[in-house]
Amino acid sequence: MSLELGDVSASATGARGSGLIGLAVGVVLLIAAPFLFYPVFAMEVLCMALFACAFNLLIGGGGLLSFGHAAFFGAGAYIAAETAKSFGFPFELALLCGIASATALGLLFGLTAIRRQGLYFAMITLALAQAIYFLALRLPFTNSEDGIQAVPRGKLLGLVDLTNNFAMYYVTAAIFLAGYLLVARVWRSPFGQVLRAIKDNEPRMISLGYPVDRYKLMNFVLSAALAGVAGAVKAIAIGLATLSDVDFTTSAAVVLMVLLGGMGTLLGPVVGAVLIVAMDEYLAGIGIPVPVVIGVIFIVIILVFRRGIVGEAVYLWNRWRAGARA
Amino acid sequence: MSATALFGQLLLGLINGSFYAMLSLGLAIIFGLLAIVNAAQGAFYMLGAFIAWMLLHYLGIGYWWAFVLAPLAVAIVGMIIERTLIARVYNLPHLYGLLLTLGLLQIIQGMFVHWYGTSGQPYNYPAGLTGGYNLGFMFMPAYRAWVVGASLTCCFGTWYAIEKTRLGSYLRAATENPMLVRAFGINVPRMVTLAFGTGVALAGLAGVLAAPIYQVNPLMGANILTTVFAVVVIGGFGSILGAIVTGLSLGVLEGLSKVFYPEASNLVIFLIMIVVLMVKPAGLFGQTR
Amino acid sequence: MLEIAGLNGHYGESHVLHGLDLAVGAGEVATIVGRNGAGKTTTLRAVMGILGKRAGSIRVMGVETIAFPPERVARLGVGYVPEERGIFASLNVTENLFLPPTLAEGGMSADEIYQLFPNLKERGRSQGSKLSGGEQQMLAIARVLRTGARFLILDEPTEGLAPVLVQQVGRVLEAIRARGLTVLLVEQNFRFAARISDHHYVMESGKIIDRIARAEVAAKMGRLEAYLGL
Amino acid sequence: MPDEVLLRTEAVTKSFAGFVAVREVSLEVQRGSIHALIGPNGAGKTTYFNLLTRFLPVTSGHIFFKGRDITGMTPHDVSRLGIVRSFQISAVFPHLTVLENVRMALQRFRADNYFFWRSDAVLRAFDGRARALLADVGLEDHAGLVAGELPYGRKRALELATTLALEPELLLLDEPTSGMAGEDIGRIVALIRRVAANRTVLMVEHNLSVVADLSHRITVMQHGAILADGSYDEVAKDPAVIEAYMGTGFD
Repeated sequence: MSLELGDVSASATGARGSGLIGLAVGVVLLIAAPFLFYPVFAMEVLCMALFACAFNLLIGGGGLLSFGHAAFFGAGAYIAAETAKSFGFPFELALLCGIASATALGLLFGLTAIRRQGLYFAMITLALAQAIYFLALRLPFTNSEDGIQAVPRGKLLGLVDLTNNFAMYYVTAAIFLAGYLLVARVWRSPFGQVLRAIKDNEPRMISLGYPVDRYKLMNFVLSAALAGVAGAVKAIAIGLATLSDVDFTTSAAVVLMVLLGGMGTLLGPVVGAVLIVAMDEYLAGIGIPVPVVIGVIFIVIILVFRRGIVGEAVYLWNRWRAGARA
Repeated sequence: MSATALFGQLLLGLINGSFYAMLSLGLAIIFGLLAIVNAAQGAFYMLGAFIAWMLLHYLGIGYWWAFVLAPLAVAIVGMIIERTLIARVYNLPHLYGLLLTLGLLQIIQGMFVHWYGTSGQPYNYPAGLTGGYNLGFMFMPAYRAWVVGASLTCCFGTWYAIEKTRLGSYLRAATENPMLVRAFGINVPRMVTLAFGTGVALAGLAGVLAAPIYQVNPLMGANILTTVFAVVVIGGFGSILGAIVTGLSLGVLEGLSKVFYPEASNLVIFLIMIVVLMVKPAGLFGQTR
Repeated sequence: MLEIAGLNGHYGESHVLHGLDLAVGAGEVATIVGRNGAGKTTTLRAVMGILGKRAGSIRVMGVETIAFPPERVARLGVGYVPEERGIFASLNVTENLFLPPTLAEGGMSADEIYQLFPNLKERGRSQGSKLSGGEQQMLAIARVLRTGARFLILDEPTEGLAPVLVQQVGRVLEAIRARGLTVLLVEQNFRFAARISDHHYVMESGKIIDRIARAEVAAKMGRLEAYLGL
Repeated sequence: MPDEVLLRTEAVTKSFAGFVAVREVSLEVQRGSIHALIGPNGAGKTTYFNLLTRFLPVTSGHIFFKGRDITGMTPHDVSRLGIVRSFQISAVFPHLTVLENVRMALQRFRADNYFFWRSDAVLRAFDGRARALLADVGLEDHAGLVAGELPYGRKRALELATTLALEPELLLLDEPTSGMAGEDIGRIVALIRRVAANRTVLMVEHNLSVVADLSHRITVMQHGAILADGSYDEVAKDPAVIEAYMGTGFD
């Protein structure tokens, strides 16, 4: 039985015309952001937002809750940082190495966990991610508590100097946008249709002759790869890969971002990531314990606000429109 | 390698294993009745240790009183949380229960980190258990002997209570078919609250036992939780005895690996989990469904 | 003992009970008969309070129970033998037998139970999952006789039983009736029900469509066969 | 019609922890027939269905489809061979539209279902066929509705349309009229008769008038085993069957 967490249909079948206008507004915002905020902060937000989109792809598309997504984010970060710093790989190649390792790890996790569902799936992914955490603590190249610092940004295609914060920002923004549009496309692909149907009624999909485990595995690997992209870009843009990238706290944070923004909505994870990263920054400044606030938000969302911000907005909008029509 | 080191690690493995057993036993009881995986189980373990420390530090109440009072306090906190928060998600998909308890974990842990930082608070061995015995092949610290004895007694006592007593038969019946048990006139919702209290009290008790060995650290719960989840996946939620046996033997295996290949000791349980999932996806004692 | 008026009930998505009316007097044995899917089991579940969506009026011993949780219905003195018997597989026979708490004075003592069901004593330590269908049924009935319930609800006690065992269930029901308990029975086995029931309620599509008293059964056999037979 | 056996089971048995749910059931279903499986509650009919579609593994015995042993196949392979079942409870995709529900079955024949980068616009190729199937079951006016909002009877019709989209050679219907009343039943009976015209149907059904109306052959099960087998008239006269339905008295 698949779990009905969130509901992707609201956005996936939403009007495509208004989507285009929204996209245009989004692109303008992306272009303007580094002039409004500190570019490094904006990059961090975008990387977390992309990570949240990756997680959302998994839960919104297949209904599988992973508690160990930081493993993929962290794998992307560590491998990209290591190849860029120690091997001197150029930006593109380091990025690819990071993504490839996250994808391979996703395949390993997926093959292990996909046969169990629901609560077990969550526990297994959490336990596997903890194993990766221990590896990051122990492997020689990860430098234990210090992590990999001062990762060089290099040049994009040997031309654009990424040490310039604005250049790095716009590369990050372009990658984020591509990832975001990829999720949108996946949900509106034949593959996405199959995933939605599996989430809706898995036994029926089996009886229709679909090998559902293969679809779920593919979606899981896809999500892991995208999380790897986010981690790899983050490591190079911020210049740092540390234990906190593979930590359980990061896995929990991404769950919260998606929950807060609205599971299964396209824009939700982005909204959630912006709010959580900003809150993190703000609260740390005034000495309020962040985990406590995060925990409280978790509980409030689950008890009274399960659609999340964007999910709620879509719901209200649809109801208002239905009311206007009647 | 010396035999002393081997037996020392085996003993520590047995102690850790009995903590795993107590925590996963609590998880199994809670899961049976509530169909919820309690991610806050680690936080209740930490809470048990901290209440013991606070009793001593602020009120001067010693170990032996704490041994009784701390689990009780943990149970009360747990039951209040079950009634006020967890009871609201019974009609939602089970994952919401996991997410809710994850939020609880963050709150409880976050508060203690905020107040006490991440370095541990020392908690002395209780008077009377400070020395040790020379067994010839190894030195047996008295407190560790007590911990092994107390936690094994507690595990098997719980097993006995569930499998052999009338109250235990209520619990097993309600795990199988709660509606029918209610139709016999038994107040199952109240049982659910008590079961949650018992389940977290087991974690709290393990926390008290652990306090003098590992110090009292706000992060101790999160660290043990992932291992306990792996133990639960390996054993499966099928049987009470299975949870105890799996917990103990994995603790011992982990201890052994510390002797033979210390670099991998943190990983060994996770590797076993992967192998078990490949061979027997439902877990060693789980029912295939 | 039981008065149901205008009862509506849903099972999952489908609306199963459509304004059902039914009354059982104290000391009576009443049977609901009808084809598969008519809503018989759902009616019993509604009375016990284990059917989620229900509306209308159910009065048990004069108390309105439509909004009661199952444990409060049971404590009025109602004993329930569910379909498929509901023997707990992880409990042994003795544990199953002594699981339901005593509801009132006047239940059978353990000795009386073992006299009526000698098998249960022999098999006391066997797990519930290891019992045969007949043994499970005996245990399910014995279990509620112990509690002192004055009103028993039995869902297809003869389902899947060999003829010898059907006879045994029949004798047990006669003993129950002799003790003056009220019984509401659901049965597919009409000839069985005809032997012990004071009234037959014929159910179809979630409603009671006919009520036939014991004295009328012979005369109305043709009608009954049309309701129930092939 | 040639007497060809489409489905044959040989002494199929299923036991759960000591309880035998299906006992040595040997059955033949002729190509082109409507074959009904009836019997009291707990007779093992639904379990038997689950064995045929491999939702449950058999304990012993063999299942042959078109002469081929399918006992060890996976559920989705069995489905691909042409044995498709409907469910007792309504098995629709509640959050998909009615049209998308049917398309889900048609889409199965595409090779590019894993191509996550393609637009779902390619699926519009199936819309025509899907609408035709919906028209067959009287749902053509509801194509754009979300399936979860359909009333119960129409959900069953949608489920049937989805099942038919797979062009099954053997259609397994599990209580197609359960939970329905009055005119809904009449509608579904007419529908089954229409779609069964060039197919083989094996159905579990409780409503005996539906069975009498539709079936060419009837198998009666009780206690997990076959009690009788034959035409409606033969079966209805069988004393063992009458006893199974009316029961035995006691003295």
